[in-house]
Amino acid sequence: LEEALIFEIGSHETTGVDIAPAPQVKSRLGGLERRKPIALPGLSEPETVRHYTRLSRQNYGIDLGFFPLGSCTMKHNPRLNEKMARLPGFADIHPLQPQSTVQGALAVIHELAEWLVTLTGMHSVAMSPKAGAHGELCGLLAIRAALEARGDARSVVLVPESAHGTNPATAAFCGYAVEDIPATPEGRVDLAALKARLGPDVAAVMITNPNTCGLFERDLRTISEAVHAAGGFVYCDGANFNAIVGRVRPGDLGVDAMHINLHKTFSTPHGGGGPGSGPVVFSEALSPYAPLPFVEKTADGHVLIEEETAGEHHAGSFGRMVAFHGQMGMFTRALTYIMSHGADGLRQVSEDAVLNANYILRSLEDVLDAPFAASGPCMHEALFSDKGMAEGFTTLDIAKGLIDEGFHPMTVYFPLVVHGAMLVEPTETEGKAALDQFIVALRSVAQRANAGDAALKGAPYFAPRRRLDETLAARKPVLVWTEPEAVAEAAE
Amino acid sequence: LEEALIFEIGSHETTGVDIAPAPQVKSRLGGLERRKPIALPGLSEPETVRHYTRLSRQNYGIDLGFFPLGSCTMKHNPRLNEKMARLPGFADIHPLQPQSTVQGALAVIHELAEWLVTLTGMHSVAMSPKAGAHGELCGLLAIRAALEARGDARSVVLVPESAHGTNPATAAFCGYAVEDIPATPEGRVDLAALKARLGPDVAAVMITNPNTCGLFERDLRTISEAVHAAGGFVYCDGANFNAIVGRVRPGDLGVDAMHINLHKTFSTPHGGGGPGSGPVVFSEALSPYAPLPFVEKTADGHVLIEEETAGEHHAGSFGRMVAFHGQMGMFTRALTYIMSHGADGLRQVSEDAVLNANYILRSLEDVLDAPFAASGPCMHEALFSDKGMAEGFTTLDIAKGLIDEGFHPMTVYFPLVVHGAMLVEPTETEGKAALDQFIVALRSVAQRANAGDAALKGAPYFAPRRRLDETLAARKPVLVWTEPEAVAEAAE
Amino acid sequence: MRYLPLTDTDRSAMLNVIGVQSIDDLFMDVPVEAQLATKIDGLPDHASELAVERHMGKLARKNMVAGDVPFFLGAGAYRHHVPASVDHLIQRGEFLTAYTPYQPEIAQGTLQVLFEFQTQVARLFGCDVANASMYDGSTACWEAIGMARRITRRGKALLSSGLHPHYVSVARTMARFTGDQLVYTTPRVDAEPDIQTLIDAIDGDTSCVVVQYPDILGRIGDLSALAAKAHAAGALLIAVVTEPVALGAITPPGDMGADIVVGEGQSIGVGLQFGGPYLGLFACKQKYVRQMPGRLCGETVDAEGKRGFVLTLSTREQHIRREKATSNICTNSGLCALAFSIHMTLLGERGLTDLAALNHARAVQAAEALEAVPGVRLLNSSFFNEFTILLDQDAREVARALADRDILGGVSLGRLFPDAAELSGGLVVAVTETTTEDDIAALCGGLKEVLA
Amino acid sequence: MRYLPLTDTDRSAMLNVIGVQSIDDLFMDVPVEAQLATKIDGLPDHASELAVERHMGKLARKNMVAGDVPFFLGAGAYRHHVPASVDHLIQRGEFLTAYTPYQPEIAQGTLQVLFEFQTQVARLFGCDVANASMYDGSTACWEAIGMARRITRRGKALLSSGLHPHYVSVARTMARFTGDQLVYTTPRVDAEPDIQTLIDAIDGDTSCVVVQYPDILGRIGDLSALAAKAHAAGALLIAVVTEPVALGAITPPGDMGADIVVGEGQSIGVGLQFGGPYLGLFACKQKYVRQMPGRLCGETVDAEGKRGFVLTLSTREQHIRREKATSNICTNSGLCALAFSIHMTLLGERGLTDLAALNHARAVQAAEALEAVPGVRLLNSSFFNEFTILLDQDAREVARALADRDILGGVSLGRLFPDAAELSGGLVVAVTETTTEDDIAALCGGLKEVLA
Repeated sequence: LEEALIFEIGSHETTGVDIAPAPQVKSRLGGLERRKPIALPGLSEPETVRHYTRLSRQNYGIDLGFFPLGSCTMKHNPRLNEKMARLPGFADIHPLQPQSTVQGALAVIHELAEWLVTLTGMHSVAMSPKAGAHGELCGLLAIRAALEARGDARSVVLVPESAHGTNPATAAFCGYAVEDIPATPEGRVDLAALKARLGPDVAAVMITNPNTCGLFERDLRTISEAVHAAGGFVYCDGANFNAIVGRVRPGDLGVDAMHINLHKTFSTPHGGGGPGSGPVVFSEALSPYAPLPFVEKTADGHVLIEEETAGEHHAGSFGRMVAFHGQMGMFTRALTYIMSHGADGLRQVSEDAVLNANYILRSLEDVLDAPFAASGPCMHEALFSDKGMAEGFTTLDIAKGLIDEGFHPMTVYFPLVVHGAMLVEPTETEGKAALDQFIVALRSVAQRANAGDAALKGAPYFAPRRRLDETLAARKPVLVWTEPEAVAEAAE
Repeated sequence: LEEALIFEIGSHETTGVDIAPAPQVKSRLGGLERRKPIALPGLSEPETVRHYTRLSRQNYGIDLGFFPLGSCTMKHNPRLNEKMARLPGFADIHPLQPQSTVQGALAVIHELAEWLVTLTGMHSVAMSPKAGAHGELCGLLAIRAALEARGDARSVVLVPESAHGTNPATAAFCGYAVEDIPATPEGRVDLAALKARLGPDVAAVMITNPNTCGLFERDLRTISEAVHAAGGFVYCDGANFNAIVGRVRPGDLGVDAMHINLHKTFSTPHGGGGPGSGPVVFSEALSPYAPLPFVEKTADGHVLIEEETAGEHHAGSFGRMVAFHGQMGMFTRALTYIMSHGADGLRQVSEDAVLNANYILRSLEDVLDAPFAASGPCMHEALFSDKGMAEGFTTLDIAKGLIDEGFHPMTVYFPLVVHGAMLVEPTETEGKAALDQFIVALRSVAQRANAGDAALKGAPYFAPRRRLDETLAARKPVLVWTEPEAVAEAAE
Repeated sequence: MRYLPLTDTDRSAMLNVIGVQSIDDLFMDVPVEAQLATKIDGLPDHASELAVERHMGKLARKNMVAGDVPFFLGAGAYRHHVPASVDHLIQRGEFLTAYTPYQPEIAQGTLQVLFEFQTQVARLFGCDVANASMYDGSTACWEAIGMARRITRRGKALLSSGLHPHYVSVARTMARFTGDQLVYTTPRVDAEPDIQTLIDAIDGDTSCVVVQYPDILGRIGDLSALAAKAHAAGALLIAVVTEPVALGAITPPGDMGADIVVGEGQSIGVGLQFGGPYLGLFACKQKYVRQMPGRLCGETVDAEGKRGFVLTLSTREQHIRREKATSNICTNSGLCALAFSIHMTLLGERGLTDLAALNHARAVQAAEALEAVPGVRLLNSSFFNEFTILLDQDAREVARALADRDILGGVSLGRLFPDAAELSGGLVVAVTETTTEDDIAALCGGLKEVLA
Repeated sequence: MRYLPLTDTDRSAMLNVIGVQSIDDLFMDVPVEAQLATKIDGLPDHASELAVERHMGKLARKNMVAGDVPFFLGAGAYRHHVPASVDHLIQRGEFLTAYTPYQPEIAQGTLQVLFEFQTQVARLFGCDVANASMYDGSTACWEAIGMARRITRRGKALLSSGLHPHYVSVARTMARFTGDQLVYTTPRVDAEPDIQTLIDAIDGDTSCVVVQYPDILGRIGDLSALAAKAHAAGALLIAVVTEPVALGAITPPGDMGADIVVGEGQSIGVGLQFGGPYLGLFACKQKYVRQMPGRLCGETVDAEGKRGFVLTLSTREQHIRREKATSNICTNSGLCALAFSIHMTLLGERGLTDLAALNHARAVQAAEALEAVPGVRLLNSSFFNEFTILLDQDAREVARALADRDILGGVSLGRLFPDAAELSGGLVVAVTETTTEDDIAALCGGLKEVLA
């Protein structure tokens, strides 16, 4: 299972492409011709295919097995989506082509926008944010723009403890002071504490719903009303939209802005860490401040509204967030996915996702502590803690033990409100047989942790690597490969 | 690494496809409506993708590592070939479309045919045979048709010991008596024995060149002349064309017919056992008897010559071998491959293939017996025998030991002329680094076999399965899955 | 050269190890007069990916793509929608770039798929066992005739007039050399298949009766009586299925007594591909398994007792028996079998049933619409997703005239049976789930124009 | 529903285990007034693969495909040939369907690729270190400005007039909220980039100078003097590369003293895709690594001492530091980084050099041909594969008129700088290895017609 680095096996004379010979011309490079080698190794095509095929086999993906990473929504990625995104009519068009030549692409953006607005019961959507956190930023910027437009310089954003970690980072990035709101013992926002804190300095409340404890924020409507009454806005982190799509519309709960992770609810592949896509739906109040560009449908066809074409009725827009129009490749995949499910299928999605999570919660609460098990049904994810494990055993041991059982571990140590948290999100694309296998495996690992089985501390044993030393990596960061001779020389 | 069977995990109510509802019509099935269930299990799409992805990981392919299966020519399969074969203009056309609507497809067949004819120095080519053995059949049928046309009913085909196993089967299938011709101690056809056997009853000689010992048949021209003088034809098994492509033209050696395995020399993927493709090139003498259909280029475009269009000048054709026009998908891949290499690249192919094989031969002859090492350089494959292994150790142990070293074994127990044969064919798409790794591994395994390391008898240890009981499988064949209850009942 | 990893440095080092001066020394066994001193004349040099793509793309665009036009061609090859996941999975390098599973310990992926495939095919055809696939339907059909000869030790095969004429041609080509006697005539213009004619023709010399179901004109007939008569005479019934989707709707041949059922599997998972590679299906009764040609995968256990799969009964095959093999077939259609099996797994019982129902319903709609076109008569009394219409003029011309209007309207019987003038007005029209109502309307409209 | 494995039987059994009557009971925490009793109105139900493909295919065909026409668009996104193996490999399920490598023991594939990617990017840019990618070039550019602010503790950034105007817009959007001061004007009609102007503008408040190389008009200038002046003033030099292929031919910014080099990696491996997903590249000097935003992969060892890779320095990131994070970025462009890295591995030093040489040569050919067209002037004194031509009329109209003739002739400066009337005659023309001589001839011919 060792695979050498390309720098160790490639050579500067080898190439895996054939380039037609360049015609002879007089160089016009302004005297800046490159004078030193770049030191980029090349591999022939057979060696390249083998290198990456072998590397891929050191990875775990949803295609290989259950991947219950809570809050990350690892669901099946249909290959139809990949196929559609690769149609030359979508994959081989330039973002700056004349609009008359990209009417189909603009239609995709518009159709997807319509679905998202309808599914969320909101007023409009900004399609360009590149990921969930980028969408949060988009929402906060719109809120700040709206407040500025009414001359109301507020300075504080309230974030509950159970919010996603990106929320406070985003608020701070937008120049707001961030204040925490505590959670109730049952794992929801403390309504009273929130109401008490509201005031003329509060720009917005950022709420994750369903929250990171896997619970629906029952009081969201009440919260929204209170925030609005206090002159603020409600931002909803939509990362967990998968739990409610087709059954609940955030617009009905008073939300002003919410990002939608297309790579979660709408199944665009995560790809080992991206690309994501985070469109943001807006209430009527925030819509005028949405970023450029966006697509409008007119009698003459679809129009891309950007700097050149925005005109006066979009004067409130807070500007541009990305160079072009957002993650077109993800829009194509998401629209394909949404059409494949339809209104009936999307409702079934949230029902099955919630059913699967509750099945796991109830099947394991006898061996794992479930801190909010008494708070009612969970939504799409089941939360456990490390309470009850033998001395010296931690959530990390459970995770590594699951690897040896052939599963990807759940999300660990998140949310922070629960000690040694384990957040299991099965999604709707797992069948009962897969869940049952996982339950048996996790039960076994949990029992070993509770009983103090020392062997568990050494897990994983059957992975491409044993436990990796993350401290060493951070203390002496080695971020690029260096020739061993160069390393040796440097050491002398 | 256990993966259940679809029959164990699927259900008859589950499906991984959505079919639009059928309009209501009056059935016209003639009263033959199906009345019993078929008992076909279905899986949802996520489960299907996972089942086959997991199964794939129990396979070894050229993408994963060195695959030195002698005579099978496991070389790199470029993905460009796959992409071209999937262009809708090739993948989504029907074999019976009007010829005016498939001019591009006919041009592919014609262009590939031109390349094959030029590369072999022959007169024409029959494209339709579906695989190498099918090509042999095609060649023999043409020979028989040619002999019949001149009223010359010959009854014997001579096959050297070093020929492919399919050769005698093919000749017998065509109604010929098969007679062996012995090999010389240096591993080539015994010219004297062959000449002695020639006579008016000999229809053809089937020669594999380079032969299955990896040696070039030096006397092939002399043989051809003798066979022709005796009124027979020379069939050359072209499975090993990879060794000489671009450097030697079989037409210059007097060959009358030769099949070309597109899945070997021209890199169409083997796919776990097919599909292959075995076009047959013919000398001028045999060309009139080539099978239908074929493509001709005229001033008005490309014409498909088949039953409807053959006319008189193809009256000699021995008929049709397959329902349609052959392996179009493989033609597209092979033409893509051939154009990518060009005349210069194809010559380099055979040079590198032969260089790689000789490098392996000379790097291992000290630990493995190489029976024909003294016969001069090998061509594209290096042959070893089991001589020198410790008591009780066999070629099979070497093969299984190599699996544990991370390599696919070479071809074993073939050719039959060498005891415990091991035939290593590296092909030109392996780099020196890969060869060196293999040499180290095979050296180590060979040394263990020579020293009698008992552990080797148990190999493989690190494969998805330990050694499988092939005798049991043949004695009590279980060829389909049966419900365990049904099995239990049957046992009562 | 992008596919060749050796550098000139490598080559020199390796020649050194071998102990020769140059590459030419390694070709010393080739007679000088047969050695080409330089690359072959008249052929272009290597081309970039981009250049090759351009060339192939240009050729591809010269073809009329089935999916781009109203499309009604069948006659042995059918256009069905193949789920995207099928093509994704068969391109996994571990499947695509593996060889025949000679080393089963590292080929369980391919082997388990073949075992599942064999079971699916056997069940679909109503048979006990199936093999791991053959080249295509036509060669499978011929192999079945040869198998019947070996079993019955008789040499006369009755071929239904409804058998695909190309399958007949293939059998004729082979029979010319094996000495089998084939009894065959071209089909009559009749609403029903020729079952009674075949029953009447069976005699004590008959090795087998070969009947296509549905037949080349789309007609469906009950095979039970034919099977009974064949068995009574000591002959076998071979059924040929060129459209396996039909078996989602109609009774499989095995259930009606067929001894061997062969077919073309292209409809499920494989696609049109201008005729190949396709997928020969081959199933039979348990008692004939040792006479079955082609590769077989069987279940066994490994040294630790775990279930596993291997190629088995290879003593029937040519690489062991050489000239005594049951056939000379060495390759199967492994990757096409994989595609078939994946698609069939996705479909399952429910999907196949729904798919067949949709095919039939659309075909009925098309037949009704076409019957309403002046000058068009429907031949069939029964059909699944394909039927024959009769026109008052040569259907070859009509098909070409429709193609000029960008409609691929069907396969003319004149193309299939060039020597049977009485069939020249026939057009075989296939309709699948990919056919839309607009397509049907376009065909009707086109025919009205052409026939006017 | 093809993506949902649960059967109704499963659902009942699971509700039983949970101990509730129905699915509705699991949604009891949702306020009744927010619960939808039925599926959402006004939306279609689920569709078959075939139906979805038809719909998407119809939309796709409404776009003019770059590869189908003479194509000369660049301005931040370039059309290059991507080898087929790249797309094959990124679709391996183990890469495509993995998450961020939080469990490194079973994510070494992704992690080793990121380590290799970081090294490739750092070398290409002439920097010490690089991160594991960002959203795209424009966001990477803004992140670099923020990083310079953190390092220098100054808030004034000088943006070159040659910086892509969309990158400027993104920075302006963000700066409005962070309070950074951005100094920027639209470019002048000048054959040379604005390096001297920038040198003159640097003062003691300057945090950084941001310069694009080659710039939005295709011009190339030596950055050494600019770097020296910036460093002397305690400011950083940030270079932005939107066409990384250029660095196969010209000196990388890091070698000329740039402290941070960011870029758009789309040219290598990713493709046009109507603007996204793209790939932000980010590299810098070793001494600034702990201020670098985004994910980083680092080398370490496992419990047995074997080399392995992990995400590292995550203490800079938002999920640890929450409001004190270096940026709010959570996702990278992992799959695009993989595509970039594979393509770069295929190219290697030799392939990239050859590719750059071909791009430049074709561009010179095109420039020479265009200069010969009446009414066309070439702005640039230097360029790599993109240059600006000046016309006597509004280039927006010209671009549209060319598109009506199925020629995508370039990006008009009017579209990029709608408020700068003096630029309206400019057309940015990009030429790559995919451009043929016929394409160049077609553009010249089209321009002659349009300008006539």
